[in-house]
Formats: sequence, C-alpha cells, structure tokens
Amino acid sequence: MSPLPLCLLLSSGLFCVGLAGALSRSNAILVLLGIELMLNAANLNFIAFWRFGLTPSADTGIIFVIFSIAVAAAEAAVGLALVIAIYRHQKNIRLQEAARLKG
Amino acid sequence: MNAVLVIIAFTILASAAVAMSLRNLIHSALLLVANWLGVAAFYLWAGAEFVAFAQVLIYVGAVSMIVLFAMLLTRRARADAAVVPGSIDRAISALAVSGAVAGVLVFAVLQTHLPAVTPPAPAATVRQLGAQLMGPQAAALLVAGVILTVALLGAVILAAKERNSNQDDAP
Amino acid sequence: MSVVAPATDSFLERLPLIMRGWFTGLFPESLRWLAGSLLEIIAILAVFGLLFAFLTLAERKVLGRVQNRPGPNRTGPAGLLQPFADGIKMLTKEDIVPLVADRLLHFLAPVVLVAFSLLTFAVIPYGRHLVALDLDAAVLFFFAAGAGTELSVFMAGWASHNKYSLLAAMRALAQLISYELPLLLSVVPVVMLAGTLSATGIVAAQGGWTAGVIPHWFVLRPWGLAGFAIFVVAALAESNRSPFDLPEAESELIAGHLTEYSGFKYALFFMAEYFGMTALSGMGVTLFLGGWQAPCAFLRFIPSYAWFAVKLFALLLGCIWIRATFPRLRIDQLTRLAWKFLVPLALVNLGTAAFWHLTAGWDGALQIARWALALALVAGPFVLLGRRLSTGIAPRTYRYAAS
Amino acid sequence: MTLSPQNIWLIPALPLLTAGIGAFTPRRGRGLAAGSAIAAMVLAFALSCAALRGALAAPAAHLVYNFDWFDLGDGAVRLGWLLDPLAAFMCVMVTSVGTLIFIFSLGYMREDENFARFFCFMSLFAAAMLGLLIANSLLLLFVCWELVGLASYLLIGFWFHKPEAAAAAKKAFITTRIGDLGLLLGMIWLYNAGGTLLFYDGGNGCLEASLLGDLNLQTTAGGLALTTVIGLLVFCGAIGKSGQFPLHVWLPDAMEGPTPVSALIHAATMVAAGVFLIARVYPLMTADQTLAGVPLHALTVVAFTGAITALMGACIAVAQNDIKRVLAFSTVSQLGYMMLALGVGSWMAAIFHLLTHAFFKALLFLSAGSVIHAAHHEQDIRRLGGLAPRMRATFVTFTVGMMALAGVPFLFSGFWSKEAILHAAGEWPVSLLPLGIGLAGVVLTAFYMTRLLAETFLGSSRSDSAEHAHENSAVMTWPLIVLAAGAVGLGFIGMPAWPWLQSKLSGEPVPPQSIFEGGGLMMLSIVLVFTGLGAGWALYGRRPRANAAAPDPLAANAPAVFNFLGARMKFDELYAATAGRLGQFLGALAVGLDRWVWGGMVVALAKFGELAGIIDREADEAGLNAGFNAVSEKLRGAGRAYSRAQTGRAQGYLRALVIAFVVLVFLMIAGGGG
Repeated sequence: MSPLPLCLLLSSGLFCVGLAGALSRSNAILVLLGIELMLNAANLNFIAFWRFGLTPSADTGIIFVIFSIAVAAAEAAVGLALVIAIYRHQKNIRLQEAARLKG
Repeated sequence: MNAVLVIIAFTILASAAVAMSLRNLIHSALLLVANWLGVAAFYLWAGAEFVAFAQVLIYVGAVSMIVLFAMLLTRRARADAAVVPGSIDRAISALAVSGAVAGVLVFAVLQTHLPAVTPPAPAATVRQLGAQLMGPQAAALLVAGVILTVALLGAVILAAKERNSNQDDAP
Repeated sequence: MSVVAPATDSFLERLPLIMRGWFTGLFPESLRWLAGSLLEIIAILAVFGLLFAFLTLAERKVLGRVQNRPGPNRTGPAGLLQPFADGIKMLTKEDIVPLVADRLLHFLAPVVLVAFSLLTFAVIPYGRHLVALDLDAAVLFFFAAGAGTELSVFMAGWASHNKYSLLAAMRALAQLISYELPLLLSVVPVVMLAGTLSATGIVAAQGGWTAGVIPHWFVLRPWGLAGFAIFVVAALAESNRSPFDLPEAESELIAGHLTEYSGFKYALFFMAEYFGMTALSGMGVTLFLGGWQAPCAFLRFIPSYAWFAVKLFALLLGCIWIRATFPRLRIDQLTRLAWKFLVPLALVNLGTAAFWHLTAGWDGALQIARWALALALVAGPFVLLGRRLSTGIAPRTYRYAAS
Repeated sequence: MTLSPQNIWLIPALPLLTAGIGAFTPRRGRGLAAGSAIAAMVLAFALSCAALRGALAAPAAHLVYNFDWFDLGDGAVRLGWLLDPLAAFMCVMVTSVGTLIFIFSLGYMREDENFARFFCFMSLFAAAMLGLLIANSLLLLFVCWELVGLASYLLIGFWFHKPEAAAAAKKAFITTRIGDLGLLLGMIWLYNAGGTLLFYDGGNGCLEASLLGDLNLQTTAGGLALTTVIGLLVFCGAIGKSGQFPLHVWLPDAMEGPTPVSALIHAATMVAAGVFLIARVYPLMTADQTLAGVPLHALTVVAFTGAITALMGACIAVAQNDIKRVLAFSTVSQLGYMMLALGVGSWMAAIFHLLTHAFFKALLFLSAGSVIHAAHHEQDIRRLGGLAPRMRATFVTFTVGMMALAGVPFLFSGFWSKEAILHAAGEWPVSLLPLGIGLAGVVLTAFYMTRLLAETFLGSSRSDSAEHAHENSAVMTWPLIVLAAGAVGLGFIGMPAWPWLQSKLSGEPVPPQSIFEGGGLMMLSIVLVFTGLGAGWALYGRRPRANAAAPDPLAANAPAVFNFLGARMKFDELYAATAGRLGQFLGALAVGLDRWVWGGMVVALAKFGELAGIIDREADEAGLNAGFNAVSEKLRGAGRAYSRAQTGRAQGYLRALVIAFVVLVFLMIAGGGG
C-alpha cells in the first residue's frame, strides 16, 4: 500500500480521536486539547499531500502548516485564557455548566 | 519506509486515544505532548524538517506549558474526578458520532483514486520557505502576526481580569 | 561529516577526520554510516561527560579562590579526582521516592531532561569539519530541543507531590518561559544577517578578517554586541545559573523542584544543568564569537576545534565568575528584568540589525555614520530602559517580618 | 480641478481616516476628534465637487476604475470605483449635509462626555455611505452597506445606558439585516448567473446590456424572469434600509439616538442608501420591462410598496406626539414617494426628491434638535409650544423646512421634486392607484406638518422647560440657515421649466416643458396642499391647545382611529404575535430534537442531522424574528421558549455540526457525487 493512503488514514484516525475527546470530555481544557488534535490531523494531511501529492515542488503545504501552527498557538492561548475566566466565574471548568451567557 | 510510518502512526494514535480517555489531567496532557512529538516525527519522516522543529518548539515548548499552567491554575480537589451525570451518554454519543465521521473519512480515502507513485522527496530548504513567506505569502504572514498579537492581548485581558496588584512581591 | 578535508588544512585540522575514517574503515561498507554516527555519539558523550565532571571541579575551585579559600584539594592531586568521588557518592546514595509521588513521572523527569539536553549538542559545529548533524535549520533544532527542559522541570515539580516543589516548578517555568523570549529574539538578528538557520552557515558567515587582525565576528558589530549581551543574560537564566538560580536555590523554596530528588536522579539533574549551560555557551560561541574561526589570520595554524574549545571555556569561566560575583535576584525583579528590559532591548536590536543590513552598501564617511547610528541605536535604548528599570524599585519592605 | 475615477476613493477614505483618529483619541481629545472629522468632511466635500465636475464633463459615460481584490481559484474577485453623475451628486449631497450636521453636533453634543467617540462613529457612518456611493461592484457596495448598518447600530445605541436606546439599536440592526439577507441572496444569485458583480466593466458588467440580455433569457419558478427575481431580492435590501412598508418599524425607534444622528440617518446616509441602491441597479430593475408575458415586473412591486409606505407613514405621522417621531414617519412616507417614483420608472425624479429631501429633512431634524436642546430634551409637542417668539431663527428655518416638506408651491424645493414624482406617477401605464395614493399623501403631509409646527411653536408654553427655552448658539443656528437656503434653492435645478438635474443624471438632454404642461395635476396637488394646510390650521393653529393634558382635537373626533395610528398601526404587536409564535414552535421542535441526540444511535442521529440543517436555518430566521420580540415588549414567552433550543452547550453545537456534515456527505455519495 502506497504511503499516501496510510497517511490519510492516520490523519483521519487522529481527527476522530480528537473529535471523540472534544465531544465526550467534560473538562474544558481537554476539549480544547481535542480540538488541537483535530488541527494536528489537518496538518498531517497538508504535509502528506505536500510530500506525496502530484506537485511536491510547490511548498504550499508547508507554508500552510506553518500558518496553521501559528493560528493553533493563538487559539490555545485564547482558549485557555477563556477556561481560566470560566473557572474564576463558576469555580470549575465543566463545559456543561458553562452554558449561561450571563452570570 | 512504511514500517517507520506505521510505528509513528501507532505512537500518535495510541497516545492520543489514551490521553483522551485518561482521568488524570496531567497525565493526559503529557501524553498529548508525546503525541505532538509523534506528529513532529511524522513531519521529519515526510522530510519537512523546518515544520517538525517548529512543531516541537511551539507545541512542546509553548502550548504544552500553557496547557499545564491552565490545568494547575484550574485544579481543584476532585473537580474532574467526579463523574458528572450524563457523561456516559455523552461518551456513547461522542463515540457514535466520531465513529460515523471515521466511517465517512475512511470510505472517502479508500474510494478516492490517489496517485500510487511516491515522488522523490521534494527539497524544501529554509531559504525557499523564507522566500515564499516573505514574497508571495507576505500578506498572510502579516495577518498571522496581527492575529497572534491580538490573541496575546486578548488572552492577557481575559485571564488578568480582577487581578489585584503587587500581591506577588510579598515575601 | 563526510566532507573530505581539503589538503590545504593542517594535519591537526584533519586529525579527527582521519581517525574517524580509520575507525569506520574497520566496518563493512553497509554499516559505516551506523558506525560513524555511533562514533559521534560516543565522542560527544565522552567529551562532554568529562567536561561536566571537571567543570564542577573548576567551578568549586574558582569559587574557592574568589572567596579566598582553597576549594577541594584533598582527593587526588590538587583535588583532581574530586568529581569522580562525587559521582561514586551519588551513585551509591539511596534513591528516595516519596510515597505519594507519581512514580512514573518522578522517574521520567530527569531522563527526559538529560535526553533533551544531550540532543542540543548534535548541531553545534565544534570545528571546521566537526559537526555531528549539519541541519538546514540547526538553530531552530537547538532551541526546539531546549524546549524539553521546561517539560521535565514541570514533571519533576508535579510528580514530587510536594507543594514547595510544585510552587518552585511554576516559578521555574515562569522564569524559563520569560527568558525564552529574549533568548530567541537575540538570536534572530544573527539569523537575519547571516541569512541562514544552519550553524555551519552562520559560522562561515563570520569568517574573514579586516587587515588580518580584526575578525568579522558578529559580536564585533553593534547589534551583535547587544545581541550577545542579551543572549548571555538570557542563557544564564535559561540554565538556572546564578544570579537567576531561584528555582533550585536552597534559600528559595528549599531547592525547589529538586527537593524530593536524591542520589542518581539528582545527579542527572545536576548533569543536565551543566549540559544545558555548556550547550548554550557553545551556541553563543557559534552565533556571536565566530564559532571555530581564529581571531587573527596568522593564528590559523592552530586547529579550529582548539579555538572553539578556548572560546567555550572562556564563556564557561565567565558564567562561574558571574556566579561568584552577583547576588541573586528576587522573583519580581527577575521577571521585570525579562519583560521590561531584555525583550524591548532585543526588539530594538532587531531594528538595529535591519538598519545594519539595509545600509550594507554605505562606505567611506557613510560607513562611519553607519557605525555611529548603529551604536546610538544600541546604546540609547539601553540607557533609557536601564534608567526606567532602576526607577521605582524601592528598597524592599518586609511586610510580614517584624522589623 | 477634476477628480479622476482612480482617485475617487479619497472621498470615503478621508472620513474613514478621521474615524480611525477618533477611535484612538482619548476622551479629552474633543477638539482633535471633532476638528479632524469636520475638516475631513469639508475636504471630502471639495473632492466631491471636483468629482462632480469630472462627471458632468461626460454625463453619459460611467467612468470606472476596476482592480483585482484577490485571486480566487482561476478567476479573481474584482472591485472598482464608479464615477457618474448619480454618484457624484449623491457624494456632494452627503458631504455637504454631513458637514453641516457635524458642525451642528459641535453645539448639540457639547455636554456629552463621549464627544470624541461620537465624532468617530459619525465619520465612520459618512465614510461607509460615501464608499457605498462610489462602489462599482455590488460586493463592495454590500460591504459598505453593512458598514452603514453597523455605524447606525453604534450611533442609535450611542446612549446605550438607556435601555430603549440599546433596544432600538438592536431593532434597527436586526430589521435591516432581514432585508440584507435578501440582498445577499440576490447578489449571490446574480454572481452565479452572471459571473460578475461589477456594475460597469467595459461592456460586460452586470448592469450592461449584454449580460442583462443573457439573464433575461432565463426564467425561474412561476414563469418569473430571473432578472425579476434578482431585482426583487435586491429590493428586499432596499426595503430594510429605506424603511419601506413591512420593515419600516426600526426607523421611528431610531429616534433614540442623538438628534444629529437622526438627521444623518434620515437625510443623508442610511435611508438614502436604499433608494440609491435601486437607482444604481436601475438597468437590472428595468431589464424585465422589455419581456412580454412575464406575470410580474419588479418595478411594479417597487411602485406599490412605495405607495403603501407613503400613505401609511403619512397616516401614522398624523397621530404622533413626539416631535422626532412625526418627522421620522414623515421620512418613511417621503421614502415611499421616492420608491414610488422609482417604481413608476422615473428614477431621476426619485433622486431629485432624495436630494431635496435630504436638505429639508436635515433642516427639520436639526431645528427639532435645536428645539429639544433648548427645551432641555423635552420632545413631547404637547408639552412644548410658544417657542416662536423665543427662538426666532429656529422657528423661521423650521417653517421653511416644513413648507418644503409640505410642498408649498413654487418657492420651495419639496414642491418641485414632489411634482416630478406625481407627474411620473400620472404617466404610469400600469395603474393610476399610486397616483391617487400619492395625492392623498400630499394632503396628509401638509396636515401633519402644520400640526407639528403649530403645536411646537405657537400658542403658549405648556411646560416650564419650554418656558425657559431660548435660542441656541450660532454654531447650531448657522447650519440651519444654510440648510434652509438649500431647501429653498435646490428645487430650481430640477423644475420642469429647466430640467438641468434630470438631463445631467440621465446623460441625454431632457426637453424643458412649461409649467402649465400637465398643469391640471399640478393645480390639483396645489389645491390639496392648501387643503392640508388649512385643515391643520383649522384644527391646531387657530385655537392652540391650552395645556399639555388637553385632548388632541383629532382624538376628540375619532378616538379609535387616532389611537390606532398613535400606536403606529400596532405593527410591533403584530410582529411580536406572529414571530413570537414561530419562535415558540421552533423552540419546542428544536428541544424535542435535542432530546433525541442524547440517545446515541447513528441512524437516529443521521435522521436528526438531516433535519438539523433545516432546523438550524429555520432557527436562524427565528433568531432574527426573536429580535423583534426583544425590542417589542413581548420578549418573555417566545424568547424563553426559543432559548430552550439554545442549550448554550458548545459540545452539543459541535455534535450537531458534525452530524450535519456526515449526513451531507452521505447525501453527496447517495446523490452520485462521490
């Protein structure tokens, strides 16, 4: 089996694991981490297509991954700041309880 | 070549799965660090050196730190250990949903006719990347910078709310 | 490493390659690469292991001299065997793990630390032909590997299940993260001016001499000088060296995240600290002090790795000297220094470097103007920020102590 | 000096710049914010005049400057500036009126602590409107359109500490958004069908004959021509922005903002945008006129909407007691006239009326503001009165504006533009109903304006705040005088005897006609005007009300009608009832389905997801409708029921999202897409 399908399967697996985590965990931080996993899965795809795609000469895949890593970092920072704000507000970080717009 | 890939894939998936199912937050966070290292290994395997190092630097160096900090700051006695009611249903439905997605994705991957040939590893030197980033992608680079700055400020503002000052230089 | 040394090099210069060729020659063709890499690994381990051992000794000696006492001088001639005695002591000590500790992480922390800090040695060019791993993005690799430190510090602090350890770990993390920024920012100008991330490339960019005596090291450029200063300060903080050694200082939170460590694990931490210091100094040499380049043209006959070693030792002794000289900072002064002084200075320095790069074409009177402007750009912010930094720090009031 | 099309972007850029400056000036920097804003407006005015000269040099031509915004796949999204008499005239109008309003605000907002913020928002408002005017692409126009909406939201809610102001801002935003939905759909459809959103692009723009010809060949459901449908969708946007009949509810509430804002919204910027939009895409709107056998022409809808709005606004205005609300509903009805003119095929008349109306409506609002400012924010005309001797300048200018609005013949601009509209309505082949409605509106307009004038300025002061009112400073009176001059003089550039404006707008010379040609209609309308004035005088002027508690003479005669009109024909209640019910229903539905999710069987999930898409779309509209409840008093029931569907649980949303995705993929595969 040529490596490209393997990579794609790997990334889809990672994506689904992250999705399951983001959907099932009650801890906001873990939900965020699940989303990070999904992002990483997307990056895996970019790299895989860059490497085994039809036009590897173009560096677009790598460029895109660089940007997505940057965005992921920003997302993590803001997300965790939000988690801390939630914690300060309701003294725990269960996402189910963070369902009110006004406190 | 594929053998290495399989090993990497196993590392990634296993660490991610275990991390997502552990009760101990810190452990799962550290496992996720392992997972990120695995992803970096994948990049290395695919020949994307720069991205791999960037991944390690940013995820293992920075993101994991923020995550651990947040965990310690929001840690309370049995905050997460207690099984909140309905979490079982949630887990089941989550598994079902992600299973469905997995089915769709795998189906798509297997259905699609992908190029079977493996082209020679393209050389993406840092110089090329720099030229790309500074040339055609300059606008995107600027935007990314702006996004990061704004995100940083926003995070500070969000997290530093109602902080009463100069408590920290008490002996 | 597969470079065949040009015949122009002196015998001493080629010596390592010759030895390596001989060693790998003992193996069949298919295994040579393996043998080669193994050899490099072993060499690095041996050299820096010994260096570590004698560095501890040197440190104690120098500190002793500074404090007007002899220092260790009993074990062996002039105490030369002291490090080995220490090693044996450490090995034979009981390894205590707290009952409630997270055993796995407690064990993992020092291992991870040592592993990562060893990785950093791979990309430093020790000589004209001596680099284990000549990466295209070597500098990035170096700092990426450095990122492991924070992780292990956190592991140690958390796994000990001891509130002092945890608090100290958080403080150590805060310190490491705050100083990671100026460290990287001080490196960026070098990368910018050298136009490459590869260590060998950066060293090559510092080759050449003006009038045969003034080397083209980056430290001799205005921006390089500022960058080097920032780099040294940040590196001291990154490697938990005095005056930034709060995380493990006995007087602060009882040795911090190392409280619950003893015996060999403690030795590992200790070793990793010195490895980190050595690696950072090596990187400093590579980035600013011209790597293995000789200071003067006529001194080229001395092999390159010797020059590298000389510069490295100079930096290390400098670190020890600083430790002996400066009092420890308070945690708030520490962070204040990082965020209000080093980071802005590093950013300004970036601008200076850009200016330097853009005005590369100037010469004659313009050349002088260029130097003057660049120096002003370096000195002005330093003075201003320094004044702002020193203002507002009132003598400390002990709020909770009966005074 | 003239301005070439590729530099025309300077006109909106200047106010935008000052908006930026204002955003970054601290509260103390009042002088900087206001000064820069006014300076920018004056400069923009000069530039607009230059642009107008350039445009008038070649009236028939559409000077465009197009450029690529960004590449999209193989094609590129293109934007551009457009300079033609229409845009130029509008720019001149907006900048001149805007400048005067800004100057007026100097005095009006003096006490306000958020002075700088106010001028920042005002500049943004003006900038968005100017950008909308010079846009040569429906996309760019849409962007500025939404910016106008945003700025109006910020300004109407400027005193957000007042709950009704906040509610009014939300109401304006959401109501116009409903219309914008139609505009967006129309835009997408147009792009899909025509492949370009540029108006004029050297022969293949979406307003040029070749493309419209192609579009005309296509028909959609019900035998409607594609151009008709797109035109109607675009018209939805205009309905929202210009406060036309179904969506006019936000316009009166917009009075909650500071009065200069109301002046800007009602005169120059916001409501004008809708009329301008239709005038801009007029070739598209008229494209289906050539088609035979289509069941409906877009313009017919426009005409009748306008007619209904005109009459309704006038009726409601009769029974309002808040000085600003009267003016607001008069705006609604005047906009109705403009739409009517557009609908009956004379867009020149519509623009003519838009320009004149801008001047005298700004005048009216500013002098009303002057009254309010002098009477310590007393807006109830029953408690005002007797201001004429105390506030000479305001009284005179207000009277001029009122005469112009009422269409008092020959001297005042409103008369000429209104005549032009009625004339066009009279020549409409389809139906004469709009003409009748328009004529009825004329009477009512004259009537309620007389009432307003009499109640406000004549008789005796009926509250001590009115007692102590005195004339405002020159910075507030001078803009009034200038505007009054405009309100008088502007009429003569478009009168039938010398149709300069029309000829310049249309680009080909319009033959001048004597006043007495079609004089019968004019005589009729003049008679009607004086009838209205007389009735108003008889009811309110002759015997001014004695005290604030005295009943309105009209209410005394026909209380039921008066109260119905006074309650603004109960539109808000109607919406609350209908939209509220819808919200409740959907809420219950969504709740039920949400329950299903917890049981995690893929089959059920798939079915849910299939519905989830529909429900989500419905729920969005319900969300918009729920906005109506939020602003009307009927928030409670429907709002809560709807919010039960919004669990606020991020994971639930994510789940729904993913399920919908899975289902979509399944549908694609089943549809043979895979």
